[in-house]
Amino acid sequence: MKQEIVPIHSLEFLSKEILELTFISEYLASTAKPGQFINIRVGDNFPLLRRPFSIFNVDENRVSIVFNVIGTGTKVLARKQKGETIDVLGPCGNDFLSFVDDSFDTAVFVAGGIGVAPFRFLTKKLYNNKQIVTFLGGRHKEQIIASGLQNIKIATDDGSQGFKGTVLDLIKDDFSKNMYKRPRFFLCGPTRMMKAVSEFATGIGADCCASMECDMACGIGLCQGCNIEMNGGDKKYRLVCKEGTIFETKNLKF
Amino acid sequence: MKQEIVPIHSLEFLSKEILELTFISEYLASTAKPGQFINIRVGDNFPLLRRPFSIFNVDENRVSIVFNVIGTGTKVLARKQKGETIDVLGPCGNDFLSFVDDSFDTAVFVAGGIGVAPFRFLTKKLYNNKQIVTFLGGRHKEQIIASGLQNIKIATDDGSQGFKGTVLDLIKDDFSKNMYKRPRFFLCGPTRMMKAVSEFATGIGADCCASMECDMACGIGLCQGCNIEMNGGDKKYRLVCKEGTIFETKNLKF
Amino acid sequence: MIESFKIGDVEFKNRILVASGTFGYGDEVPDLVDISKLGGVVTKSLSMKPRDGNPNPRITETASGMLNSIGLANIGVQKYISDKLPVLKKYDTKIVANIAASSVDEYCKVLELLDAQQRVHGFEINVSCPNVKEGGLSFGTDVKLVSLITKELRQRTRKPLIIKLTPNVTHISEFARACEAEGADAVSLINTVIGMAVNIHKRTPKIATTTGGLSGPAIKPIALAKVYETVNAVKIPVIGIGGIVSWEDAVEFFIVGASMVQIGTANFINPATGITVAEGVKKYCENNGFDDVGRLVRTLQTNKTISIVDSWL
Amino acid sequence: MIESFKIGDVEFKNRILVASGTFGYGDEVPDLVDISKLGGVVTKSLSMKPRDGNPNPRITETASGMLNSIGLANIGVQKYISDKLPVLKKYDTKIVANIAASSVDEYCKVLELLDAQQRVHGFEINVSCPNVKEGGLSFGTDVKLVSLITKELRQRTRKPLIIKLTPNVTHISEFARACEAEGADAVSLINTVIGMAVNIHKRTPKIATTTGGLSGPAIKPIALAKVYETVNAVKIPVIGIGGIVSWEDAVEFFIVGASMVQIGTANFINPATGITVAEGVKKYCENNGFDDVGRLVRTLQTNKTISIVDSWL
Ligand SMILES: Cc1cc2nc3c(=O)[nH]c(=O)nc-3n(C[C@H](O)[C@H](O)[C@H](O)COP(=O)(O)OP(=O)(O)OC[C@H]3O[C@@H](n4cnc5c(N)ncnc54)[C@H](O)[C@@H]3O)c2cc1C
Ligand SMILES: Cc1cc2nc3c(=O)[nH]c(=O)nc-3n(C[C@H](O)[C@H](O)[C@H](O)COP(=O)(O)OP(=O)(O)OC[C@H]3O[C@@H](n4cnc5c(N)ncnc54)[C@H](O)[C@@H]3O)c2cc1C
Ligand SMILES: Cc1cc2nc3c(=O)[nH]c(=O)nc-3n(C[C@H](O)[C@H](O)[C@H](O)COP(=O)(O)O)c2cc1C
Ligand SMILES: Cc1cc2nc3c(=O)[nH]c(=O)nc-3n(C[C@H](O)[C@H](O)[C@H](O)COP(=O)(O)O)c2cc1C
Ligand code: FES
Ligand code: FES
Repeated sequence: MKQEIVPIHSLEFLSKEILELTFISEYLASTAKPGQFINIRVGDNFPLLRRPFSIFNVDENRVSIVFNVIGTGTKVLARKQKGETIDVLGPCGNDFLSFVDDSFDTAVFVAGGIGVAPFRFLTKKLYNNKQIVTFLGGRHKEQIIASGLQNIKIATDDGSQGFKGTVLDLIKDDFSKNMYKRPRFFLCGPTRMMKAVSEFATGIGADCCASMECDMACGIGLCQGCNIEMNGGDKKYRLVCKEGTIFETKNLKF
Repeated sequence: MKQEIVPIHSLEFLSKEILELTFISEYLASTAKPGQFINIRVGDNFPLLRRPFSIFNVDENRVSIVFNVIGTGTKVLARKQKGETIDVLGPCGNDFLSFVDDSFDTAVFVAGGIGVAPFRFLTKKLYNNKQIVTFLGGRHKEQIIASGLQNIKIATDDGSQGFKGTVLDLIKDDFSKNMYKRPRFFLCGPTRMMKAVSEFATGIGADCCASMECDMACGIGLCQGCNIEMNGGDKKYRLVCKEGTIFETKNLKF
Repeated sequence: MIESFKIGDVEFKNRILVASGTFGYGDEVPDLVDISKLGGVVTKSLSMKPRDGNPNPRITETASGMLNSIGLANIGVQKYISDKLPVLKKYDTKIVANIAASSVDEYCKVLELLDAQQRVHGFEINVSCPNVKEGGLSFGTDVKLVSLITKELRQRTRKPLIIKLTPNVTHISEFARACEAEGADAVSLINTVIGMAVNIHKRTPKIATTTGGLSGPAIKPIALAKVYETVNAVKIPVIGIGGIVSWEDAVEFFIVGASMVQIGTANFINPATGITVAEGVKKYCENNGFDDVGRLVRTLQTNKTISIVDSWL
Repeated sequence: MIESFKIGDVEFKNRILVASGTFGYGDEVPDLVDISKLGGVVTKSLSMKPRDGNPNPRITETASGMLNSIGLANIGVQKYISDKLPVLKKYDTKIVANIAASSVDEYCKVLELLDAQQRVHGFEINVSCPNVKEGGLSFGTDVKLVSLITKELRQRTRKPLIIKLTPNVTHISEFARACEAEGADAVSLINTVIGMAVNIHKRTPKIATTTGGLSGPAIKPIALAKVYETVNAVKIPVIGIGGIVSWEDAVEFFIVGASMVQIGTANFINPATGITVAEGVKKYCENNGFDDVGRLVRTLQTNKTISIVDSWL
């Protein structure tokens, strides 16, 4: 883990709502693993705290994140220019590949909205012998970022792209039609969506892990601010930033 | 006085240190007078308070200020881009022309550093029948902005442009060589410089007014934060933002 | 949509006031703000005699806040009555006269003079003033003195009497209870928080009086917590003040339990903040099915499973 | 350039510590920070038994600050001794164990266990904990209890004993005096300021415990004023805490009179803040002709012409 001031390589709209910010970091490009996040100081003074972002892509010495502008931090980020620098700290958290063992054949990726972020990188790095099926959900089509993914199935609330309905509806529909060999679910997105999909996965006897979101002050285990309640086990809480962000959903008290 | 969100027309370096920010405002262009200032909200959240800037130039519907990057507010300003907007409130304060009466023949402008700001606009608007002589002081040549001024005499601390020494030394030297008819002094710059020049002016029996600087919270008379001590008179203090910024220096308890 | 609110017999057209010391006497910014759209204007603190106030520098900016020590510079109550009140006649808003004094007697005298003025609709008492008798200790940190002041003033006016509390005490609710017991119509809080800043080049305080009062967004969390403590202790209305710059901030105060709010420091940045706050609060209520802003007051849902004993920071 | 400072018999290599609860137990970030460059590490508050801490959400950002209510989640003193202390052996810095408890007895027991450990160089006592006997009222707001705790603990250790004071009281200097009288070696201040924030969409508090502790740049002016009040009241060293993110901030505290400083919230943004602060302070002293950081302490020049009675805000 390192704190670095890195130059911005580009800032581009992937859709009307979603931006990709690419910066140059040999270090992160060579160490980051799918599912990990970096913690960005978006401004000098404002906002005060760093903002965590999943690693979206790694290409040579370039690393990128995707985000939509929702609040103070992303507003500042969206105004960055090529050539400016940003202060990044990472890679943080555990990663999908070290987290799961080999006991599955189909990787079922389920992303809600900007929760798509880790799956492109994960698709690239996943063991070659695995099948992938990717379910993307969003409110409308401007929230769907499909590049670099495999075997994509899309659901939007308003039907502007793909299936009209929730991503869970789409998954149910799809699983009623298709057979996937030894599926394992990988979730990232709003907690409520992950809870629902996790119940479905458990229902069909599939393993299910999720990258959990949570307000973070430090992202590196110093503040104890990012606790998540466990479902039994030795500890009542675990730290999302350090002991996660990826957990088996069965261990979580959603 | 109005509060407006105005588009930025340009942001340019006038020297290595000094920037000119030009924005478009019909209202300010038609109402602002030399010596007045505008109060700029440089960022949405940070810094909290507006920053006051003298009006540097007015050209058709364009108004500009000059500044050097010294702290939090000017750092944010320096990163603005053409096409962005800023929130300006003004015009504030009194102005040189309404302040002085006609009882002088030579206007002696004395500027220290960025204190040059009001003199370009004042030069443009000063009664035609007046002589102007302009003394500019700065630490070095990158602090000297001479455009639009008349009969310019320059002093720099390091001698990188003009006379080597303080602007007061230059004035003394110059006044020992030249005769100015009924001079009246107009000062803008660091308080210490203004105090010294004001003493010189009083010494030669000339009227002397100065645009005073002071930390301001509101710039419009609401906070009472910008008091300046008077030298006798009915009130102990006056408000720089509203009852100034221009005062006869003889009325001030420097 | 009902926006109005009554304290005693006085009906304020909405629940948004501008705070003392941050809006002059109400006549400073007629071209920037239509003050008839405000629930009311609280005046700069008025004392018996005019006060010059403190030396410069009186203000300095801090992280998301500012320090001030104006020293209650004001024109004095007599000049206020003769010069300012007549000008305010043309505005359709309520005038709350804020009073500062250095003795209980002075509070009473200033209030009596103002109580005779029809154009003064109510009073806010600034108890964060140094008590000359006690060598300058603030009235506002002594619950007995706050009681006494409330009692004395209550006997002298039937107009709304609001006591403005200082946050610089251990338990602000004690003070609110004392005010309620002595018949205050409402309490307002918070006044500024004692703070300080240093110029490291000169090694001097950044304001002449060394310490001053902190205000602005930095103190909003403190103000909300003090309002929360107070609304759980008294039945009289609580007026929330501290760091409000947007309608969202005001909504936070209403949810916690403030019946009205005041806008202070934000007026220095946008003098019309009070108006945009009033509009925003109204729209929020509309969007959330409240037909009276009053219904929003004290709608906070807390996590009941957490006991005080457990709530270690 | 002398950077070191002694409390009791313990010499800290410089005057910069990292604050309790903001740096874990010291072993969390070895690859990001060379903690041997810090004057010392104050541990997360340790209690007798392990504590799970409060439910989520525990933190939220505010204007230039943050609120937290971690609930003193910690591994308990025994596990600290068995698992953490051995790891810390390899670092050349001082370890100050911060202790939290819900009874005077628990404070004593935790201290006794730690006092026996050579690797623990001193103690900081967090008195901002709820006193179970008194229904959860904080020890830190009752000067008799703070006296009692100091007295009891003083009898049990010869190592530096630092009492960490809460700012949520009317006169913090009273508490500092009580600590001094009972033999504390130093006081540290401030702990967090009580604050609150509201989610206006859900109409719930933004942290689970409703109120929490405010920290960060927003509170720096408050902390400086409390330090100023305290250094004028006691002779023992005062350790300044609150909103320090840069060396300039630390210099402000030294000028006001703090003998050491602690970095809290800033560690979350830049875990190496303590090191850059130490370097910056050193350079400032060099540039300003101080050959010992100690010479900078309490160099504040105030405006002597302003009396307290005159200093109305
Ligand atoms: C491990 C981790 C990985 C993350 N990865 C990404 C990522 O790859 N891309 C990305 O864009 N974000 C990601 N986030 C979220 C991100 O860190 C920021 O929280 C988010 O971008 C908003 O920051 P902000 O400063 O713009 O908004 P803030 O000003 O901090 O928040 C704005 C307000 O909106 C609310 N809010 C926050 N999110 C939402 C929402 N979705 N809908 C409605 N209201 C909301 C908050 O309660 C807050 O009050 C991640 C978070 C974590 C913990
Ligand atoms: C009426 C009026 C007119 C003004 N006109 C102009 C103008 O035309 N152009 C212009 O650039 N500025 C002008 N100023 C000053 C301007 O408002 C800002 O204060 C200044 O630009 C610095 O703002 P900042 O936010 O960048 O610095 P801040 O972050 O507010 O201040 C930086 C720090 O530097 C210190 N500081 C401030 N000035 C100096 C200095 N000169 N040298 C060393 N330290 C300093 C301050 O004490 C402060 O602590 C004017 C001020 C007033 C009151
Ligand atoms: C410059 C300034 C002057 C003030 N003057 C007074 C005053 O005269 N009387 C008073 O009761 N409060 C005074 N206050 C306190 C405000 O009314 C208000 O209580 C405080 O600033 C907190 O609110 P805010 O954060 O919205 O500013 C003053 C505040 C400021 C910033
Ligand atoms: C997340 C967090 C956890 C904290 N935990 C403790 C603690 O366990 N014990 C303690 O004495 N202080 C604790 N504090 C208080 C800090 O040590 C410090 O006193 C306070 O945050 C003010 O300093 P700052 O503004 O630099 O953060 C904590 C602060 C934060 C922000
Ligand atoms: S965010 Fe600080 S411990 Fe996880
Ligand atoms: S700056 Fe507020 S009154 Fe002058």
